Amino acid sequence: MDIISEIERERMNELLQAGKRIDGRGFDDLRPIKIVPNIVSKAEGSAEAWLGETRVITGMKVSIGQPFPDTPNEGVVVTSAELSPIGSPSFELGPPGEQAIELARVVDRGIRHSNFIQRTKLCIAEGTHVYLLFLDIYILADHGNLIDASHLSAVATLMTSQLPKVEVDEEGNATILEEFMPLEMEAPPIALTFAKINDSIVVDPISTEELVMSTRLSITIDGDDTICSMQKSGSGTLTRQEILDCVERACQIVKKARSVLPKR
Amino acid sequence: MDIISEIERERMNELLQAGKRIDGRGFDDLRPIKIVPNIVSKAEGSAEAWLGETRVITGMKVSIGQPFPDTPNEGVVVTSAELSPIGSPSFELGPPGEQAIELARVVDRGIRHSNFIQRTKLCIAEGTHVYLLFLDIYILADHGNLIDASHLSAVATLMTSQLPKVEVDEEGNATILEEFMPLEMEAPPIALTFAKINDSIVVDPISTEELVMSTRLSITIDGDDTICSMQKSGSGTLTRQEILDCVERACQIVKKARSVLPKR
Amino acid sequence: MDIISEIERERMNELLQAGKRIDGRGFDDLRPIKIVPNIVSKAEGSAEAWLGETRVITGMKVSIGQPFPDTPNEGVVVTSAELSPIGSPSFELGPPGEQAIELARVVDRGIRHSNFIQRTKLCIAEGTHVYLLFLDIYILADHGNLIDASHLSAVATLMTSQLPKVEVDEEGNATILEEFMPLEMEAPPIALTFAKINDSIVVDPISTEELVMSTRLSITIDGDDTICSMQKSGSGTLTRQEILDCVERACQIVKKARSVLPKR
Amino acid sequence: MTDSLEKEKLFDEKGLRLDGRRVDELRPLKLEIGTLSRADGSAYIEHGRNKILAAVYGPRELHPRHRAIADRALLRVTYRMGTFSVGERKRPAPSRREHEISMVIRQALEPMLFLEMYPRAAIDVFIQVVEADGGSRCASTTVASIALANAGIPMRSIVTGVAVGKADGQLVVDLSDLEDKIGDADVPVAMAYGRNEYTLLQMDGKLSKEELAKALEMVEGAIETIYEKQQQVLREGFIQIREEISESEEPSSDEGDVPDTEIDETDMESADGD
Amino acid sequence: MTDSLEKEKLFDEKGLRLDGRRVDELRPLKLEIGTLSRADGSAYIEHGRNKILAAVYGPRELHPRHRAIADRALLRVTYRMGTFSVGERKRPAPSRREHEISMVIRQALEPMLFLEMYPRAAIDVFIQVVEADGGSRCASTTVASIALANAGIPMRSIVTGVAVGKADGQLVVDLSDLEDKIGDADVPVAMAYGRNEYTLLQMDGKLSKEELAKALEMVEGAIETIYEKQQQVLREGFIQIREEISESEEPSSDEGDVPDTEIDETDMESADGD
Amino acid sequence: MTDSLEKEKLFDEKGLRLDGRRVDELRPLKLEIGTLSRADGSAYIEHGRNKILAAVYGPRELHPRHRAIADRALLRVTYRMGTFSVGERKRPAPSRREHEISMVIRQALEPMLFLEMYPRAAIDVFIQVVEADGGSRCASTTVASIALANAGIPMRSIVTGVAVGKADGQLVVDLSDLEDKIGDADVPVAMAYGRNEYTLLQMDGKLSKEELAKALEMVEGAIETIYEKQQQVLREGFIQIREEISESEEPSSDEGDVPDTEIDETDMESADGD
Repeated sequence: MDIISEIERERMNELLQAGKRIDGRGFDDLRPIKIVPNIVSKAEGSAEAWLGETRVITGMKVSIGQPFPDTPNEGVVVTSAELSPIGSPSFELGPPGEQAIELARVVDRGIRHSNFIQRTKLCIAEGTHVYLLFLDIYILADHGNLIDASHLSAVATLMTSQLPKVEVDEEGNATILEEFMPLEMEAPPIALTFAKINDSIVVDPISTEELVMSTRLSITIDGDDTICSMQKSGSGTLTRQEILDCVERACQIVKKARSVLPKR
Repeated sequence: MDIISEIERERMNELLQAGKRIDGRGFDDLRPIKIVPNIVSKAEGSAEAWLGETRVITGMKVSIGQPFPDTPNEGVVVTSAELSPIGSPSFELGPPGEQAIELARVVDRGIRHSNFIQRTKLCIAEGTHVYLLFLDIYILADHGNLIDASHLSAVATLMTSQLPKVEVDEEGNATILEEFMPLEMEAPPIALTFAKINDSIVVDPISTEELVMSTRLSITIDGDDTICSMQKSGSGTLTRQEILDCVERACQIVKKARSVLPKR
Repeated sequence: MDIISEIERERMNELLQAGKRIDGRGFDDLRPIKIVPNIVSKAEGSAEAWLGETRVITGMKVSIGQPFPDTPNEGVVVTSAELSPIGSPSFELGPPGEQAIELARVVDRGIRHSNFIQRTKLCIAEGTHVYLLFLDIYILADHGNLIDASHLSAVATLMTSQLPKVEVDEEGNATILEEFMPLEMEAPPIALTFAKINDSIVVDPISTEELVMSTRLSITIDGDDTICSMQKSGSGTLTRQEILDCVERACQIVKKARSVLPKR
Repeated sequence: MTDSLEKEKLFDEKGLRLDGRRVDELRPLKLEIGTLSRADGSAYIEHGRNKILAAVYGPRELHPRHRAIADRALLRVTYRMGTFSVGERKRPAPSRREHEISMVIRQALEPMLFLEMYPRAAIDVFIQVVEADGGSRCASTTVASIALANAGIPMRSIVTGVAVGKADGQLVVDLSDLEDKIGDADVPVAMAYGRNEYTLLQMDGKLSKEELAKALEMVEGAIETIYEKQQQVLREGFIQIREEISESEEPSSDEGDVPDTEIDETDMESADGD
Repeated sequence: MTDSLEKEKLFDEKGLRLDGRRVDELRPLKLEIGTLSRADGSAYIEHGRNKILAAVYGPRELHPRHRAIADRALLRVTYRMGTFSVGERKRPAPSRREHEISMVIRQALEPMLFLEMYPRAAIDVFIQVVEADGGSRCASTTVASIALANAGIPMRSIVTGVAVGKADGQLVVDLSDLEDKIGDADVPVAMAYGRNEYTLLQMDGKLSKEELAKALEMVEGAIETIYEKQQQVLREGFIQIREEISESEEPSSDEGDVPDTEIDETDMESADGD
Repeated sequence: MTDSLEKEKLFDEKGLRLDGRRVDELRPLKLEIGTLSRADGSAYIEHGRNKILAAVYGPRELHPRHRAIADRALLRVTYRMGTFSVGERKRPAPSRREHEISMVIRQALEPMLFLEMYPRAAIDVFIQVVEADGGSRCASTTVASIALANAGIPMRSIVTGVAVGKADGQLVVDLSDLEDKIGDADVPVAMAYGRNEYTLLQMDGKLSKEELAKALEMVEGAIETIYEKQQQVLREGFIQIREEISESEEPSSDEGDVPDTEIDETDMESADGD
């Protein structure tokens, strides 16, 4: 488990009261973002994302399957996250724990409720054949704010992915062809996570800030600047004003973030 | 774990030797039975059963599936029991333990070997489509004798359940209709559990009695007054005479119990 | 856990330096082999193998299934090993551990890469119906060298097994007939395991030798005297010369071993 | 929030919702405490068709010991859906969704507990959904909070949950199953009402920031209504218990009894917020 | 006991069962002790087509320690069926049926053990079904009991299991697979024969109380026969061990040796019942 | 090594392999140390299309404690393939193959470690395959070995892995995916090169003993080449670290820093073999 000394904690608080952060950033500054797409040639899509020193790889595998009975004309996207000791000494082997489950679900919902990927575009033959996309997120280095970094790498993976074309014959047999096509998509959603430390709220917290924050609020802003997902976590509280302030700030910050994403 | 003091144990023994029980009942008296059917509108059947303060909910979900190869014209009933901390501080989370497995299997066998439900009546199309009934038992309060209370709630669930009608077309595709029909059934079996405490044997033990009993004998009496299932448990022993006495007493007690069950 | 005293260890070393083993065998002597085939009438094949006091039972069950997509005309052989406390106080209940996994995989590979069973002979209808053979190995007594004993019992099981004949009709439905036929096969492979204790290398180690060996080398020799599988294990090392010496010795020892196997 | 279903109408010609409610109207709500006779504290909620039980144990010794925290209690929350609580049978093993909801409910309750009062102890909350309807995580938070009070666990404030959202273009509180399923947005919320603090906030769907501002304003009215019901049932439970005590000369010896007497006025005041 | 199969005839024209037995006749039975060379005690049974091994360890230190019981030993029984012991391959993971049978066998053996002699210890019984036939839980109890004796564990009495039941309208002892499957009732039983105590009793099917009374009378005859075989094999094993000891000047040092010498006459007498 | 595929040609008309290599030529190889910023030591390898990360922690306290060994450290190696590292998505739960490969890699590294220097401690090696190609267990051994060096763990020698085999009737080193799949034999090997000791040796396929002798001779040439690359990257890493230290007046306080300074010249010498 990571810990922080009382002295460091006090120093951080003093800095925050003076409007400064321990790593010199302003309250609304993101760490540098770097995206490296197509790193795994055996995956149908993959991307490495760096958010400062935090580093995440996502890979996507595609298969063909049946849709859920209540959404016969929609494909399925399954997102999971692996927090193995590769990424931090505090991660443990074994089935996904609470943190990995939340991480995957927040990324999944931020993408699902945006206009980014229409799941109806993942339908091959209504009721019988749809694309199943498996987005698997691996944390390579946790220096804080896994949600935003994972979201970035998942979005970049989808943006640079190639689906195999599929033919379904009259008898309902599907053949996966050697041809590929890109996924149809709109402008991607961006996730921005705020950390509340005492009364200060900063975006994109690093590990040291996460150790002292009471509450975290992740907001996903869609390509059309609406909100498409939120998640408060941590054992602190937020006032209505704090929530609305974060949303307002997120709408501003997102503009900068959007400029660094890969173009199709 | 529940425990009992030495003094309480002695008091109970004295009472038993005088033909009395700690809660004032006679050796062959059941606690009051209360059945509340149809408590879960999303289930195809459900019932809450009270046996004294012991309280159990059973719900039934129905699906359509293939029969087992060796019984092509029989539906399938799958019974399971959940002993979560909701029902007692001594229950633990996790996959079903020995007690939950035994409970589900005793209830299952008592129903299976009775004339109550003919599994052939759960066949839709021989060899291909049968009803699968999932009976799931949840213990809400364990004040002793979970077997009989669970059996009551499972039987009451089946008696008040509604199966969706199903149509199978020529190509073997099943359609679940919006129409419902009750299950065909005979008079229900009743489970009666006896506890042997020293040389006394009492029916329907409460928790305090279970703590001191050496042996438990559960007997399921079918609607035609034959025996359709028995289960001895606990680390004590029974003589042949004790077994036959319990059966005899069960045949008497069952008459009273039967009068409180819901009518179709 | 089995342990060995310092005195016993020294005595063994002195003996080895004098070219002798603790149980009187020469370095290249196998313990007596005994095979009892067809011990389980409900299995399609079974055999008990004794290697000295080490005792292993293998049973085979057969079912019909689909081939893997990349090998549409090959049947499937699945090998697993159960190391339960029946066979040794050091075995524990639970899912297969590292030792059981390695044991099953070494036996599996030794058979798979030999000419013994052509998996194409296990094909019933290309792409749709093949035989699935489940070889399950149970250790009844571990007195050392489980690999060779397990290999023997697996090979003997296959040699004495009977496959049910299967008919596939035009619509692709398979019917398992009451007729049986033996498996087609070539001369069986033999596994020989060497243990390195200090600088001595002996074949077919007993438990006491396994406790002090630094390295184990298992070599499977096919019916045509080629090598078809090797596995070094243990936390010691081998030189190139040691490896080639073991292979040379294995090619000699295998001749004796082959004479004790059951004939078809 | 699915893009494949044709949008059904969610309002009638009079502008009322399909179940006859106005946009800011709650579904029927029933609360009860002391429902589960073997737990240290318990409660039951019916909210719409949600039927949810909560049991509380503790503060008590924590097993396994190595998970104990030196300077405070460990709060554990387990949310489980009955296999028959939903349309298709749910598998008995907990799903990833149940794990996540357990976590958000824990974090919704935790800020209002004085965990530092019970170092190395455990407080366990078990939530069993008997029947599920829209907003089950909010209703679970509401019921868990009064089960904690029923167990005599001191709190800064009761926590109250309800959802707000958007359906057919209009903001609505307390979404029904259908409004949740084919609506435009769902915002589950829980608050320590008297303290104006949000302890649970999630959102799925699509809202502008102006809509979100209005939605939060609306939801606080609904929270107030539920909060008052919570207070009332706890007050009544408290009076009832005092009567039971004065009626009986000696406490019952049945091991199944709920130690309701541990709730004293101090706890109830603190439950009013400070 | 299934209602879908047409009732096949289970008796021939002479009134004998399909395998030629009379109604009160046992299937062929073979018992052996000391079968498994690595266990503290072991035994093997062939009863009909049942082929079952039992291994016993202990009394020994119990892991994990927190399960230890202050005033007696913990008896653990594990019943496992080989994957190839039945018609269709059984999955390797233990089924609910195997868990339940483990429990009833444990409770069948437990009353006859002096567990209070070994506080905090464990006695472990592992039962491996190599081939299964009707009545495998009874045969397992029979073989486990002599494996315990072979391990030198003192007992009040040997325990003996066999089934009784009803097939084609007639009461029969020691049901075959087919009689179990399409018969009318199956009553697996285990007894401490000399003490007239039942330690295992289950029943599935349909019997009147009069039939049950008669069935139990019948089964005790079968129990006696098997009990005598158990006694005999233990006696022979005991003699054989004594001979082995006098033959060899010093005990073997192989760690695989069974400590059979721990069975002394006292244990054997107590196994006769008291 | 499968018998169902028609043998494709694995050599072109010039006698070169399909990827243009000679029989004794390695695929492109790239090594890097200190790749993973949160681990005590780490490294990255690209070997053919293999892309593999290794992280090392320790020597550190071992949990659970009861697994600690009184007189030496416990080495634990975990080999995991990414779900997207292969053609068909791999399930996230570790397969039997991954368990076995974890074991053989552990046994390949263990002989070169001074585990007796750290009684009761743990040294943990985590290997993550990002993309898999032929010979991934060998490449994993190669990268894990330099990750151990990067963590400052003293070693008798660096360990180097590569496969040799037979394809289309010819012996070849460093098999590609296709040569592994449809070739005649695959012999994964790892060596402590300077010490002439094999620490990993497996073989699947068909070889005569003469072919095996020749294959081992060939593989040692390939091992030497890779070994020199390993030495080079560690030397360069070492120089780079020294420069970093002299540049900065005080060490960084970021908890993510790799304690590279623990690698001193002694360790590097011991890594040369003795």
